[in-house]
Amino acid sequence: MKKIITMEEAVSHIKDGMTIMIGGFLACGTPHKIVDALIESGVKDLTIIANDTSFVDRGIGKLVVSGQAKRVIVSHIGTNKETGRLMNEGKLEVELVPQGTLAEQVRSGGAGLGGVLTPIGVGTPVAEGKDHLIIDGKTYLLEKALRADVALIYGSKVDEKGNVYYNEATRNFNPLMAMAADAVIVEAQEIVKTGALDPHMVHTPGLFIKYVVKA
Amino acid sequence: MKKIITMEEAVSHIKDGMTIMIGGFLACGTPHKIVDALIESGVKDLTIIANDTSFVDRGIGKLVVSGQAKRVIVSHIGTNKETGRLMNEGKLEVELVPQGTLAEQVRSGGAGLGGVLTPIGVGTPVAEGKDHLIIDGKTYLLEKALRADVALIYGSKVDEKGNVYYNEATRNFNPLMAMAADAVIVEAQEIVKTGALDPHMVHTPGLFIKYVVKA
Amino acid sequence: MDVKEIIARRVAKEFSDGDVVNLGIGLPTLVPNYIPEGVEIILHSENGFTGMGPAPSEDNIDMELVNAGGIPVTVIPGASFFDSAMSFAIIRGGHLDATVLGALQVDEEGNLANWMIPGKLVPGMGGAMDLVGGAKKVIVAMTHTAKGEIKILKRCNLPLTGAKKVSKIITEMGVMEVTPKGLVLTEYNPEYTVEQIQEVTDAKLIVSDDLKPMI
Amino acid sequence: MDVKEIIARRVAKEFSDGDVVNLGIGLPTLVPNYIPEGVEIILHSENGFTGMGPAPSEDNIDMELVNAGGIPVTVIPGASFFDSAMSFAIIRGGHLDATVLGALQVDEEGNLANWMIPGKLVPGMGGAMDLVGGAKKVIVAMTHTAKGEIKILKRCNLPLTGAKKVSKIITEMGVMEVTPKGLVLTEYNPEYTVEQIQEVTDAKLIVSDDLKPMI
Repeated sequence: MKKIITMEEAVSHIKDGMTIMIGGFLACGTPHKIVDALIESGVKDLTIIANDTSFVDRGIGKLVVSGQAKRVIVSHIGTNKETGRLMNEGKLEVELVPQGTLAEQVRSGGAGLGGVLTPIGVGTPVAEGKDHLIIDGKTYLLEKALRADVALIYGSKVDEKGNVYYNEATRNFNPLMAMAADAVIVEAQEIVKTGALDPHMVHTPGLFIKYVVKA
Repeated sequence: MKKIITMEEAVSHIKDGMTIMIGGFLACGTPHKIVDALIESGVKDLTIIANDTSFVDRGIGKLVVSGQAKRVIVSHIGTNKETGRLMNEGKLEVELVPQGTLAEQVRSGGAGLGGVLTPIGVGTPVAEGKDHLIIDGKTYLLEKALRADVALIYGSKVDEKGNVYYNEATRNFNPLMAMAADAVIVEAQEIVKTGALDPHMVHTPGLFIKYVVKA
Repeated sequence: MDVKEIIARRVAKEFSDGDVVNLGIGLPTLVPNYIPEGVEIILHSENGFTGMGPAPSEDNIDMELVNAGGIPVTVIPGASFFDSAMSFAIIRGGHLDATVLGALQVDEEGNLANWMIPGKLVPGMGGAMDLVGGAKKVIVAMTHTAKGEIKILKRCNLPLTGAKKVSKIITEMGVMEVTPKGLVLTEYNPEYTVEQIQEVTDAKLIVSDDLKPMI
Repeated sequence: MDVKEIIARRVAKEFSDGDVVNLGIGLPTLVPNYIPEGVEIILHSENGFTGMGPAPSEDNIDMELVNAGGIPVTVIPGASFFDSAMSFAIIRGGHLDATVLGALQVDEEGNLANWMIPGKLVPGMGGAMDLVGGAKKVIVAMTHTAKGEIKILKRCNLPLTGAKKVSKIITEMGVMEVTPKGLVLTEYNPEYTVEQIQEVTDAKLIVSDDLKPMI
């Protein structure tokens, strides 16, 4: 099972209208090279699930600026003024989700769960229109699981089997998104031989990864 | 904040009638020394949440044999014939839960979630008496979050701040239980200096751990 | 060839290169011995790792590296260790290509019973409900009858492990696919006639137009 | 002392040795500079680590080790890295002793608004709803007014970040505790009279019998 592919092939898997997840937190731990290639490719009408829309000139933010996203599901857009502008002009749908809820929704999508029961957001605009469940006297929102057609993640060290190790704060949403898409592509800062990673330091088992592309 | 305590003090935190979680999978990754000390202490009427009841002469199984458990919530009792016998005699309540559901219930208890929405168990005796939710046309059981008064876990290397590293297959339920109890006591195979563990290899952050006791 | 070998050999042909597979305890653990050359499967052990390898030599036994039956094993290069939540996220999230399990009973609807005999034997479901509910392909591998008692039924009468989840049944007598029409016999062991197989099968066997010998 | 220093100094007295604390962006990040000797707090950064240390020297900047505001930081011995699901399990599971956040508005019921001004500014909630909902102690640290505009109200009129969750409000003018009776002024800055503080506060301040100077 050869998983290592070219950037050209990687990008060919993302098609107009797809829902994609992209790892990273304010551009830290984002697969920057794949994002750049997506901009080059011109793929459009994307729904992007990510922590945030980064900055106008970095990472996911570039896909907002280029107009390739029709919808974003994120926890934060404050660092990218273009996201707010396009939203106000009706050119971009923005769904804002509390960060921990977003993390659990993605994890649920990957773990075969129907959704998340969380008290976070009760009594705020986040709760509007959502099912409320009372369990043992406490109120919870039902936040549905999220999945994507493709997840684009970043790994610091990736072996030939797709096992991923994340350095420092680059981990964030990457291991969660790696579980929650029909196809997962990891941009590897470094590709190492199978066996080079200590099995205790594998943060994402290779079985989740379909393709590996060198950064 | 000194976390390292004696076995005597560790055991003093477990009182009659408490609900306790104990890590391990068929005795692999169980805090054996704490279990032995509990048997010595004679604490009784325990509700034990664990993966299984192990063997008659090892780990959690010993607490069943000694009659100190009044109830167990586990996924498997087949390797300990005393569990079945005491259950049939009405001396032990046994609640059997699918292993993945149990893992998620414990995780939910630790993560502030109200419960788990899982399709596992639908159409089987596990589903009896439980709420069924239909989400986007698919049926899920609502399995409530689990918490304990005390969690007893096993760690291979533990630093003075309580950061835990688990060797090989000893990890299992330990990191989940470390999140889901009012007090968490880790039995450390080895206690190391703060800073001796690579922060990427910490499987349970020290903030979850209240006490560390040397195995 | 003994009966177990016949079954294990045939099961081993079910996999494609790169498949991620969980093998139940007992007979299914023999399968890796017969995987054809050029096919590499990744073994998942639900107590917390991928990349399970063969049993260790006697002087290399490590009781912290055991399979879900508590038997010492090894790991191969490219392995990864994880906790029970991740292990069951793999199982329940649809990331296992196949699972191979034994059964007490299986029926023509694809229902499976293998976790309890009321009033007699209650080992618990362990991870079986998760495996049956989550794996893409559920293969039942077992002797066709149990000491003469019929196990392949029209409807299971023991409590179910999973409803309508079995894909294929492989015994020493033949291979049966679960289809919307019922059980289709696609391969048979030439030591038996189709009539002889039907005789020890309660479910009506639909003989495939393309019936082949299984050996 | 400038206003920010007054506030940060006073917030720094809120913690006990060993407390796990998450500091919001902006003013709260100044707090660690004023932690009293003998008290060690563990800083949690919601993008995925504990043990956050001070900013690095200019030649040690590592863009894979940034805080939740994207600013380069360091980690101290005893740190641990994790993914966003674990990070928010820490926050939402009640494992944070305190969080310190800024506010657009806060009110006498302990309601907090800090994530949007409809039709004007919609940065998103990021992790703020999780922090407010999950931390054991929610401390609002902010200037008493914003360019003359009153921020401490009877009732917030902006969309809420969390309902009835604030424990304490610390400004350059004083310290207010949220109680079932309303806001109790427990400390004041001797540069102001109680009347002057009330004048720029919409909520009615209940003056503690034990009112003390805050500096």
